[in-house]
Amino acid sequence: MNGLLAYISRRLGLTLLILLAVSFTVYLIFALLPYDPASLTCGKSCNDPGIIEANRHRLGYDKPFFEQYWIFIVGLFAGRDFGEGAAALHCAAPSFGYSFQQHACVTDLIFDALPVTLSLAIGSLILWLIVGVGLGIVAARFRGKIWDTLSTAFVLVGTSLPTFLTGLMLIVFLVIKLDWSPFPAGGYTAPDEDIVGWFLSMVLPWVTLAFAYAAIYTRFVRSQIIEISTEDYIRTARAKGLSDGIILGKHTMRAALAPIVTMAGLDFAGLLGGAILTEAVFNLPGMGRLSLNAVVDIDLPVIVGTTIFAAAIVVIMNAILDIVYAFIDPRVRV
Amino acid sequence: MFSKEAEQKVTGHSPRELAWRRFKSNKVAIPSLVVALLVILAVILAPLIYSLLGIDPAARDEGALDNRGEVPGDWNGISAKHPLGVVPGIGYDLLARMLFGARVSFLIALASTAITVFLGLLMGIVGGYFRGRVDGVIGRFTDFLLAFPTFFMIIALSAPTIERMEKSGLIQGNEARILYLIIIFAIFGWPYLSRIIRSQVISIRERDFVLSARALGASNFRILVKEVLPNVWTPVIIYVSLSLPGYLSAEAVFSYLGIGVQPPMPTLGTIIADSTKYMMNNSVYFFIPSLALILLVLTFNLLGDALRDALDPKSEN
Amino acid sequence: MNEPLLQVTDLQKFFPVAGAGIFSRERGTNKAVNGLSFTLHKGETLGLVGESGCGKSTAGRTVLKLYDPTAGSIKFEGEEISGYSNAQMKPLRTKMQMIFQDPQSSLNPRQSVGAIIGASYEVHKINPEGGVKRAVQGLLERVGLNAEHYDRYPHEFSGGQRQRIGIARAIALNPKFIVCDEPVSALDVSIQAQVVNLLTDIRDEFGMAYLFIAHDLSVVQHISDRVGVMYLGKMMEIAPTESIYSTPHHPYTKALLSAVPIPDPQLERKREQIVLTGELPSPMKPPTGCVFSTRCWKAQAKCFEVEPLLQKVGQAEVACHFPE
Amino acid sequence: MLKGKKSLKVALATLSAAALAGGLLTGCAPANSGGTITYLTQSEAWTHADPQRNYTGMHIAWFGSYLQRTLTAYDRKPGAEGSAVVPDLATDTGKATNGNKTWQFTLRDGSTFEDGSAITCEDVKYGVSRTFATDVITDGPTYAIGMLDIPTDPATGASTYKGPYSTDAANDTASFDKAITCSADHKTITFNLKRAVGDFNYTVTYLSFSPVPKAKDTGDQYDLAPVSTGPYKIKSYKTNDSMVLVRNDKWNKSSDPLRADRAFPDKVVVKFGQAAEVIDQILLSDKDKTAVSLDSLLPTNLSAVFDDKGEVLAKYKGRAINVYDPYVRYAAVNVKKVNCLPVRQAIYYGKNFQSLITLAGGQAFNGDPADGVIKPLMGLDYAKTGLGTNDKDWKPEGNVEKAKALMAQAATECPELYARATDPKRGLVYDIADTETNKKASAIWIESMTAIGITMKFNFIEAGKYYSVVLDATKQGDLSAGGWAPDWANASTVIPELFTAEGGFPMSQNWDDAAYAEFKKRSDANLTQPDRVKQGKEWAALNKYAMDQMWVIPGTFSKTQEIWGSKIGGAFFWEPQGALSFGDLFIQK
Repeated sequence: MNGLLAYISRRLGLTLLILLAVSFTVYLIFALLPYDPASLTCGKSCNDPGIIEANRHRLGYDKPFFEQYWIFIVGLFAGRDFGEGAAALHCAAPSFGYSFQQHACVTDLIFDALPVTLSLAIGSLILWLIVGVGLGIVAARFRGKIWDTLSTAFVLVGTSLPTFLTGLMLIVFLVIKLDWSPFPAGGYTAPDEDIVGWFLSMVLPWVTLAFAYAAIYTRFVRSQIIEISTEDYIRTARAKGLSDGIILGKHTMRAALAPIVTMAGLDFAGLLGGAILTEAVFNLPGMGRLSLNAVVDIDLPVIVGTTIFAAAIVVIMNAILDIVYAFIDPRVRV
Repeated sequence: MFSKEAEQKVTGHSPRELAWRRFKSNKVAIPSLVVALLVILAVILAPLIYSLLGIDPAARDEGALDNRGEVPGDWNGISAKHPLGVVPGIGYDLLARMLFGARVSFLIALASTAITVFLGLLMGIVGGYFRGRVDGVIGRFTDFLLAFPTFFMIIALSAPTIERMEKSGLIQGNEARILYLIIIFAIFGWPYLSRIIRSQVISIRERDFVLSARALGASNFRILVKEVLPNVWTPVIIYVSLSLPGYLSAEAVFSYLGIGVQPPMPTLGTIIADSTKYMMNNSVYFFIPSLALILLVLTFNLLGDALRDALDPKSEN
Repeated sequence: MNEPLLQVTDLQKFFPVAGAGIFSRERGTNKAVNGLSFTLHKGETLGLVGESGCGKSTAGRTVLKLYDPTAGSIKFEGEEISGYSNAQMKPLRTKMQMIFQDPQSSLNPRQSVGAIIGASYEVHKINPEGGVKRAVQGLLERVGLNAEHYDRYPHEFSGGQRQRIGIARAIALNPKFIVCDEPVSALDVSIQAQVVNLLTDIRDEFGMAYLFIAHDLSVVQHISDRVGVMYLGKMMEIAPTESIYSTPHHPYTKALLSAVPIPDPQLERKREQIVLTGELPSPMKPPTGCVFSTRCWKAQAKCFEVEPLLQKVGQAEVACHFPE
Repeated sequence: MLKGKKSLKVALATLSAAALAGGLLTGCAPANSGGTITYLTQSEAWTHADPQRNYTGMHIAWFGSYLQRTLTAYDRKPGAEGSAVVPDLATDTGKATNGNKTWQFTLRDGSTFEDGSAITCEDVKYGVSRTFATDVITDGPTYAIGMLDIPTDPATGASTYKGPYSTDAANDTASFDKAITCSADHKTITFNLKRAVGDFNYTVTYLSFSPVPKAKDTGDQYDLAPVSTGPYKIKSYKTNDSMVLVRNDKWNKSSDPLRADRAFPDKVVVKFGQAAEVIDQILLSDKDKTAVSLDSLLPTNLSAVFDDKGEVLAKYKGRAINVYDPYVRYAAVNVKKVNCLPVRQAIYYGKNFQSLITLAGGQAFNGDPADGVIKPLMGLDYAKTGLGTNDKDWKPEGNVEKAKALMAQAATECPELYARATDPKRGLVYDIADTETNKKASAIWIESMTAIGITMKFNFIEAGKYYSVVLDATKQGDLSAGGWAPDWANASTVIPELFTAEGGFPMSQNWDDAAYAEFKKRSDANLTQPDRVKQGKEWAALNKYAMDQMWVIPGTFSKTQEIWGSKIGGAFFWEPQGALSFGDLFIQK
């Protein structure tokens, strides 16, 4: 158990280090851009030097780069005040900054957008896992048969179709042209407002996103199963006369589970940073739209905040997966 | 004494020949190879095709449009003069535009793949072979790169980076935009390949034939080139055949979002982005470029799968 | 006997056991070889026996300098090579070679047989009489293969044939010393004898010295002049072959011998079987005192505290406080 | 694409196809009440919701209909009648004294904010004061600054009053208090102007003259949650998502005759960030029968709705229109950079108008070739300039020979600019909003400019940011696409706005041009010209003057197309705002 604890603490230490490196790099990259962050804070045609300088001071852009970064990091843990005295704007921890363009703490913007992206990511994750793993198993079991061919066809169309085309065609041909589906042509309904409306508004985005991912998973699961079935212990099990079904369920799938879970975990984490195309096509106000619009408006605090947030989720998910495997498989710890 | 060795059948085929045999026996392999080669040939020989068919990607045939910029009839003006019809609104020949666009798209995809493979191989081999501190640094660096939300970073960095490139005075306009896409695709692409190569190299490194070469007094360089490298070509070839269509559709996606090459130069992506506006009232124009992209990606994906099956005997058991 | 070809003294090879990541520190050392000494004479075959994981393969690779020794001395033809760099080792490589356990893994699947064996000449820029191809074909014939196999690839051969290719590669430069690292343990029993015979023939023909590593005492019996028994990185007993089989002095040697099947069923039934209890201790944390003490049925207090050194007992050298 | 708002009380009806829905309007019974109207738009949010920051006609029409009341307003009627000014918060359309330099308005009884508190003169005055805080209240019209009798700093030309947020001790609040005065009963507001403005009651139709309760003002953030004075109030407003309006229960119907019997729907929803194709398809297929598009139809979808002549097809009768909007579109030339008349003329003659208009859907939809920046609908102020169809050298497909000759002339007259314009590595930069149609248009521009030896490069700017870039003199390219509509039916809101250094839309940056001094003198003089006919003639002459200098490359007198769902009733084109009459829309039973 000691070894495990040591491993976990080492893994967490490493995670923190990568997080620090990523956040620093993001901060640096956007500090190096040829934009004056302060002059971007006051509306679209702002050119009053007074307000620019005031905002520069409030956002701390007048401080040396390293100090700005340090203040940002401290703000993540302790919250942050922008400006002084009564005019100060306060963002509670974890503070990712303040957007003057949107008049809001970046953290609040992220927490507004996150439920939408979570809805999208969880739903499509379930969908693509069911379809992808299912088809993968079918394709592997019936190799060379018609089922394999059909699932291969599905996989290839799925991987060949850009998401924006899938989404657009679903909306235009299914929702609008056929006019028989109960799904809206876009937009998000909060589940606490109208759970049925939420479900209906999410179905097409789920399908769109899951289509692309399910294809990748079908392919992956199929090759995993085929590879594992050539391992000696599976052959032994077969030699012992165990039925194919039992071998698949008890041995093959168990061995294939770890890589599939890893892949799903990382894909899921990646999605929480925003599925830009799907969110754009279906008009979902999630993380992807938040960050994309921030880029369009050059809303630097939001760009920096969402990028670091998205990277953090990926890094943390990586660490979680590693630690979970360390529990399951002691060899990982060495 | 009687031994099994006496029974050993004499075949006499190199692994390459065996792979080619397996490849040929795959039903879709040859057709997809043929289509892929034809496409590549068409892209390379585009100027020849223009003159053969009498089409020109820069010429606009406004006679093919009505006075509101639309193509009369249901078939987007497909005729002997315009084999795939015309681009509505502006009157370009669609086939010529698509060939020209495919040239640019392929340039981006091929160059990105080449740089990705170069970096991925180099980093993967160096990390996997020398291990230790070098491997640690490369490994942490890939972790670090993979943590970034790639898609978003490509969008966020495009405008300022291209601006910088143009200000440097070395490269302008679409050349700068193409270079940006190539570089940024490669930067975020190599860590994936490098990981595959590294794990491959680590397992090869532990194989006795490497030890044997060392026992023979072979230098590290010789071992890398003669013993290690030939054994990582399989994942590399598979990666290339899959990343090429990946980058082709990535180009389309970023063009759809307005990042990338600007008119009058077309790419497959910009043509598709334009054609989505005609989804309803000129579906022929909408479907042709999209289908072309899907077919292209499909072909290379099939080819990649066939190569994988052929090169990796295990998957064929 | 004649002058020593290889003299190994107090050889140590430790592997750091590290975790992943930049925060990792070396959290332990695998003491694979921990104070090993032996001498090998020209033309002599020393069998090296022990359970798997006792460090015998590591020892073999370390004396060839495929691993850098942690400590100790390796003298080859009187030359101290333990501190040599790869470049310094290169000329010596023509004199020392290795045959591997797994003929599948020891041949590069992407190279033809000709390229695999011919590499020896290429690396050392040696141009044999009649050219490389002729020489390689000669070697193929010498190891019982066909000259026409020159252009074939490893996957086209059976395990035994592949091991013959490995042998051809090892003897290409006519070395004085070959480490045979369990060369037959991966082969079918029917083929094992053929390969051992081939190795014996070649040794006799070219006058090579072998360090013949095996986990099975029965294999080394026929080919070895002397046999050394290793346990947890240390030599337990080293003695001429007949002596070790007839009068083993170390309890561990006895235990190993008792596991060797005897062809006579009657004898087999009567013989006392020594079954070692307990797990093989981790080489990361070897027991104090005598390393075998934790599994020795004769162990006394002293064994747990003082490490026994190799001492002469009859014809043998034995590391035991209470040799038989 | 366009800044500036417009009103035309003249002659519009003759050219406009807008009278179509008029019949539905007059007898609108409360029976049409109820339901939800859904507006769809590509924008991620309103440009502004703060009344003092709204400037474009569509926004004024929308917010003015539902949320904000002004002292006076345009009558909500189809055709020319819609351009008449009627009282709104005020009891009449204002009393002018002191030779049109003093204007007085009296507030109606019973008008309240959404919290039920009465609207006072001080609230209107406070609202106007916010206009002066140009550091916070950006993007809005600044007529109050230009017209109110408040001193300006002779050095900078800026007003000495800096708005209500300024903490500067020198802030000239006293002058502002003198410029706008309130009566003791808080009912009557008096504006003291620095020069005579005969149509000041048109000026106050702007939302920038609407009341803001000082206690509720949150400065910059007021843009997110403005207080309503109209029949609806904001229930929720979220960028990238939606705005929801519900009925304002404190709204006093009797105090608001303009909106009294027209507040039909129970709920108004705006859905932001819809893909343009999706919006069009929803409306074309009538998927959402109670939806209205806030954006124009994509050119690619026009043929589904209109025939070749621009008439609505039977299928869409009554739910789509194709009309002249108040805008003139052009390419503003940055005269500072392109300081050579022959080059500007060469661009004008070389431009392939025919292909550009075809690309945009054809003349029936995109409009007619323009000969200046004043539309013929302006009547008094319009006269032919001799450009476009009246120019014998002008050809719709471009006159390459003429343009080449002009370029040859430029080679000797201004070799430096000529060298840059013809250098394939440098060339001229054209700023334009980043849309698919504009991208295609750029190819046509490049093609026609290449034919006359000019290298043209395009700077595609994200549509939402377009004007903030090109109005920044340091960022503007050599040419910039622009469009302008008169703020009311007087070219005093066109010529000086576009072509003088003080103007609100000075994209031509032409004040270093040799011809500028005389132009400026005549323009300034004409602003105070009391004779409207003489004034109109002079504006027309100045229009021609500017065109002779080619300070803009004329484009089109443009048209617009709107579409709405089949269950929407009451729709007509509200000419002065160039938008649908949002406040009159109802759900048909």
